[in-house]
Amino acid sequence: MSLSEPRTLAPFGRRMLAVAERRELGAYVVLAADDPGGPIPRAGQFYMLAAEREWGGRDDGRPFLPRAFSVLRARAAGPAEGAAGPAEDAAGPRLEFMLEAVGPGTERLCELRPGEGLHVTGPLGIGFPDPPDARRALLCGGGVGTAPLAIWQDELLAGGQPAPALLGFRDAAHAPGATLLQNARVATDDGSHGHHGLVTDLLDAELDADDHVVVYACGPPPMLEAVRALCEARGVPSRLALESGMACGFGACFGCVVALRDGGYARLCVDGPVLDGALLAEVPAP
Amino acid sequence: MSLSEPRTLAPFGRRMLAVAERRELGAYVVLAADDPGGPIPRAGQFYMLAAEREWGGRDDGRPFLPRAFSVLRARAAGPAEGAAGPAEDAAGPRLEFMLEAVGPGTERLCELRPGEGLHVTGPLGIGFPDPPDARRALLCGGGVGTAPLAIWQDELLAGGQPAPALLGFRDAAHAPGATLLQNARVATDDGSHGHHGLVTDLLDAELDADDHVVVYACGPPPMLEAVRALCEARGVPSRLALESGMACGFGACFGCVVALRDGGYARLCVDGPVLDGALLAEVPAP
Amino acid sequence: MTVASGSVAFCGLHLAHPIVNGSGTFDVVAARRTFGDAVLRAPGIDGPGSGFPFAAFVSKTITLERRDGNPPPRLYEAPTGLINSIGLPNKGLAGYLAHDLPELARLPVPLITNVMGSSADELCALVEALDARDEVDALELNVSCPNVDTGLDIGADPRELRAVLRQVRPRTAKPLIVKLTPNTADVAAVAQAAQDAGADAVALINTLRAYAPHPRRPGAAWLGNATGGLSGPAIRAVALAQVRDVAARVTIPIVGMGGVQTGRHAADMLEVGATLVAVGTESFRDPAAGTRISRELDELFANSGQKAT
Amino acid sequence: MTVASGSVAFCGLHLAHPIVNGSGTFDVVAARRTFGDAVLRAPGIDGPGSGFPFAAFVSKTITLERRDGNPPPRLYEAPTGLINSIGLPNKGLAGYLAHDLPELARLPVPLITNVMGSSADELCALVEALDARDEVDALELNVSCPNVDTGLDIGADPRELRAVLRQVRPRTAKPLIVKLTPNTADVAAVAQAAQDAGADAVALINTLRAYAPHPRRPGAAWLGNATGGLSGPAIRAVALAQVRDVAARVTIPIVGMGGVQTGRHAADMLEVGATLVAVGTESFRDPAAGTRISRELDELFANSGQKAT
Ligand SMILES: Cc1cc2nc3c(=O)[nH]c(=O)nc-3n(C[C@H](O)[C@H](O)[C@H](O)COP(=O)(O)OP(=O)(O)OC[C@H]3O[C@@H](n4cnc5c(N)ncnc54)[C@H](O)[C@@H]3O)c2cc1C
Ligand SMILES: Cc1cc2nc3c(=O)[nH]c(=O)nc-3n(C[C@H](O)[C@H](O)[C@H](O)COP(=O)(O)OP(=O)(O)OC[C@H]3O[C@@H](n4cnc5c(N)ncnc54)[C@H](O)[C@@H]3O)c2cc1C
Ligand SMILES: Cc1cc2nc3c(=O)[nH]c(=O)nc-3n(C[C@H](O)[C@H](O)[C@H](O)COP(=O)(O)O)c2cc1C
Ligand SMILES: Cc1cc2nc3c(=O)[nH]c(=O)nc-3n(C[C@H](O)[C@H](O)[C@H](O)COP(=O)(O)O)c2cc1C
Ligand code: FES
Ligand code: FES
Repeated sequence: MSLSEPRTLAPFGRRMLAVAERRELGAYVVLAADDPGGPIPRAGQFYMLAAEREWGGRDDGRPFLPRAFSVLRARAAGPAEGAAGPAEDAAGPRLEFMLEAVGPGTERLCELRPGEGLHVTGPLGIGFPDPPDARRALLCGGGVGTAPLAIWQDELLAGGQPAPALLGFRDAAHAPGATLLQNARVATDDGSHGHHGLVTDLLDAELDADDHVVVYACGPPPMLEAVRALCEARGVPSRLALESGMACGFGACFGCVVALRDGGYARLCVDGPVLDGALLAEVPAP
Repeated sequence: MSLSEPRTLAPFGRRMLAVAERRELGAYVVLAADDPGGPIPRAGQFYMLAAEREWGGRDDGRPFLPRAFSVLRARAAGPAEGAAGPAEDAAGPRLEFMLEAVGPGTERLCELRPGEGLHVTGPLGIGFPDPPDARRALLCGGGVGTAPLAIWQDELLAGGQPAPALLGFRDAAHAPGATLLQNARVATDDGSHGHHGLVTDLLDAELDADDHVVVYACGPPPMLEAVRALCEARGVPSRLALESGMACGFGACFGCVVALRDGGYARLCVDGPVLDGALLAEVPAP
Repeated sequence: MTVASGSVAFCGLHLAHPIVNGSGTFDVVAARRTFGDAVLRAPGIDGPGSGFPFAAFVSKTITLERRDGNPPPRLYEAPTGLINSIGLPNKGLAGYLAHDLPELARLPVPLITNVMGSSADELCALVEALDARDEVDALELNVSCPNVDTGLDIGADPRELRAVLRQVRPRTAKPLIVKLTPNTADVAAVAQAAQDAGADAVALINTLRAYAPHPRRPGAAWLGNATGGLSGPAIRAVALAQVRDVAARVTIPIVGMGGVQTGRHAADMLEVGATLVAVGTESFRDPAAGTRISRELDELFANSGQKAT
Repeated sequence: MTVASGSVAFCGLHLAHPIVNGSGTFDVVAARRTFGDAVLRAPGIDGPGSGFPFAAFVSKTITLERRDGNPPPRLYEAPTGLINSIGLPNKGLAGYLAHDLPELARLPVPLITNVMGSSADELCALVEALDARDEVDALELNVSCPNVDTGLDIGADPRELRAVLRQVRPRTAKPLIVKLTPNTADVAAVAQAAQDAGADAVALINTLRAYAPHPRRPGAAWLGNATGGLSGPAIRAVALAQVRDVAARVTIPIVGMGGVQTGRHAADMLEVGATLVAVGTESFRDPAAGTRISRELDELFANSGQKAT
């Protein structure tokens, strides 16, 4: 266990939280839950979530396993708010997640209403490491990949580091996801909002202007692969928050692996989800 | 297929209805759904019901199979109400069911709200036959066994036959079930309502007064067995609406059998659920 | 692998679509009592979606002697599945010939009669008697049964099955389907033995051996017969693996089944190598499931056809 | 059958309760990276429900040589179950001894090391090396593997297993558990062979062979390795039947597993004849499931005890 890993340890076992808030953001749902006594996660870490009730019984009896979600934000909140001392730790954070309904698990979670029970395990995995070599952070994301970049931008800005963001979305219905970050430049596939085209077009231009950066990226695999390849071609370091199908989220099942450039596999849930792009020969297509 | 069987044929396949009404009756739930174009069931017939959504995903992933429910009432209703001619058939009946939540299937059905989808197959099985030998009908039921007796009393009364009813319930929370019938005499296990004791005490007294009757009974197995034995001892014919675990409700699975006095088994869903008590050596305990 | 929709040739029979029933999961006589004659009519004659739901009808298992079946309870609801211990109740060969066959002859689709015997002799007697009947279009041998002569499950061991089939096969010229048991180490080897011994097709999977604890009495069995067989969605992935293994080994057609609930599931079964797909437990949830599934399958092929062109 | 709660004697080991993990479903090193040292502490030391969730730890399967495992995707969600094709990734015997064993030695519970080999020689080498290590309290042989010498699955056939065990058994005085494969015709016969050849216990069931179709590409397999193994609630009834069959045949203790999610399920497993109950897939849904299940089991026994008096 490296001490310098951006990883907050999780309480052992899953715990039950109550949904505190649900709001829609274009096509996305933002779900918030207070985590009394829970630790403050690092940007890029994730939680395994499952609804307390009706987790199962949809198409093919699914969902059965919990689902992985990057933390979107974790703010001090709850009863102890405003109390003296280390209030955040005493009260625990209000956790926020950004969801897109793509299957039985996310559909069920997107239906949750305030007060309903949410099983939570986390924070899990390793988050975004600090920029190396005094490089400037450049955030690049797409779709629900926006979530980990939002909390990371908060942290960078709080640390006095600029953190411009480039975000890609499918269309105008999804573009409101960009409001989760400050000063994001947006690209949409259909041109309905911002640049008409891929977010990597924006990244390419940005790197032309200044390539003493480290790119923090999260998004759909084809986007991540484009970012990885672009960064590699330009000798720019990249830190990619990857996704894969997960059963456990804590290294137990060996299911969430991604192939490494030098052979073998890494478990994204314990060795990631954030990986140095240089470790990969490619970001695998889903 | 005997023409004299009290059986209405079912449309082939399951159909989707919408819940029209849900009301609570003490500890019971009465669910109503309009069945456009559906046939008028006979008293004692049943339907297989399943919720359109969230059928599954509770304890052990259940429910999976549909559940059997006696029809409580089937009244002409819906858009064509008041229209000339055979309005009932054209519009189809409003079906009512009386439910008690005892497990995952009934719990889910009891949660249904107006407008939600209900899968329905039926009417199924053979209902109550007319009284033999000019005998007087005497209805005897308990718990959700009240349901088929309610529609049967309607029919008997409409045919000018008296149909006194004796009903047993656990306690005062369940006793409101008695309001589904006219002039029912009630017994409760805890004495909170009506006679303190078993409904068969009432039946015994009733048979003392006049035993030129046929007893129509439906209720929990121990009650049905007591009724069967009492009637047998007194030489009174009984018609028992039995229950058993069912998978299909239309004779396909051979799962719902009850042992016959003369050997072999009868499938309750096609040869019952109403059986002549004389066919049984006993009503099996659940 | 490309699979085709529409009418299907199977062992010389011409079926309107690839969906049949699993043995023991649809009773034509009881369905007629419940739903009337509509259920016996040719598909589509009374309008779209009407009529008999399967392209062929597979009878429940018939034995030489009459059987009452197992004591109840016979059913247990498992996670996304059903455990049954029905115990093959049937009127026996004589009863079947006298009472069921005349009713079944009215079906608008071919009739496949499923039989089981506990020895080669018993099976020969059953097969010969049914071979003599024109109403029967094909025979299916349920070999999930111990051989009283050897003590081994006939369908669990390739040698055992080959030996039995060598005797039974010559007794009929009708298509002979062997319904395999999934409770075996190497189902493909058993299927290969069936093919070697002259089977025209294999059908799989039958139910997985399963136990249901009593929900209220700790330590007691729920089913009257203690153990039973698991069917339904819970076993679908196991069925797909076994059909796939068998398809890689034999050239005779396969009737694939186990947990099929939708056209997509049926397509999956065809794609791993089945020629026909049987629907069992899903018919309990929806009596006309066969009709729905064959329609969904058509729609899938229509859509993929459009995509391909 | 009456079953007792509280501490359990198993092959000479004294366990605090009957709940252990299924091999390959809990990684102590990764859990410590995720949850910190709390996970390694003795149960209850940091308060009720705290600490290591199992009464003994079963390692994932170790092979002689290092294995990377199968190409992804390795997971597929089935109806109330999970299909995995992990492919037994592990550092190999040398890596296990050098890197994992020191970490595992810190566990507050006995350590059972699970090994697999594709020949009797390989198994002998593994068993001898582990026999020499004090940190290892017992050995578990995963016999769901083809024998390269004979081509037969070691665990699928009683003769095959007996022959292999006769060679392996003498190499260690530590308790030897044989983890059986469920993909066989007569698991009780295989268990009997294990007992005859000197096994101290048997563990079952391993996953059921299963296939997962690709959700978007018709005809393609989803899993990188095409087929995998089904675990979770979907297989619980099959597991109960097999444990019950084995318990009727052997006298050595049984580690029962397959779809256990609650104390009630664990009690069912004990009631059909298991001495220990292993939890696998449920730990993925709740990392501390073992703790919860053993607590629920305690409560069940407490309640039934009260009822009985
Ligand atoms: C570290 C991490 C962080 C993530 N963060 C976010 C986030 O912040 N917001 C967000 O919305 N999502 C996030 N995701 C993705 C999210 O976990 C998935 O969208 C979710 O698991 C999908 O579940 P589902 O049941 O809705 O869809 P599924 O039906 O599970 O479909 C999702 C994908 O899984 C595959 N699939 C389909 N059927 C099966 C099956 N039966 N078994 C296995 N795979 C199947 C297909 O590729 C499909 O496209 C994250 C994932 C990871 C690993
Ligand atoms: C012809 C007929 C008419 C009926 N009419 C009515 C009616 O009008 N109103 C009404 O409320 N009910 C009626 N019932 C009963 C109703 O069908 C059952 O209460 C319902 O099926 C229970 O389902 P559940 O999921 O709620 O409970 P379950 O959990 O299925 O429990 C019901 C009973 O089934 C058994 N059981 C428990 N677990 C299992 C399992 N895994 N598999 C199989 N069996 C199990 C137990 O004996 C338990 O007590 C009728 C039944 C029949 C056959
Ligand atoms: C209630 C029931 C009865 C069955 N009876 C028979 C039978 O008599 N003969 C037979 O070969 N298979 C029988 N089967 C097995 C089915 O034909 C089929 O192989 C199995 O159920 C798997 O398909 P499914 O998951 O679609 O149900 C029966 C299955 C069930 C559920
Ligand atoms: C992801 C995964 C990995 C597994 N790895 C192993 C293994 O390495 N060795 C082994 O003997 N069993 C392995 N198993 C089987 C389990 O130990 C257990 O026998 C099986 O999963 C049934 O239990 P369950 O339903 O509680 O998961 C694995 C199971 C899963 C789900
Ligand atoms: S999700 Fe199980 S090891 Fe990563
Ligand atoms: S419920 Fe299936 S035969 Fe009666």
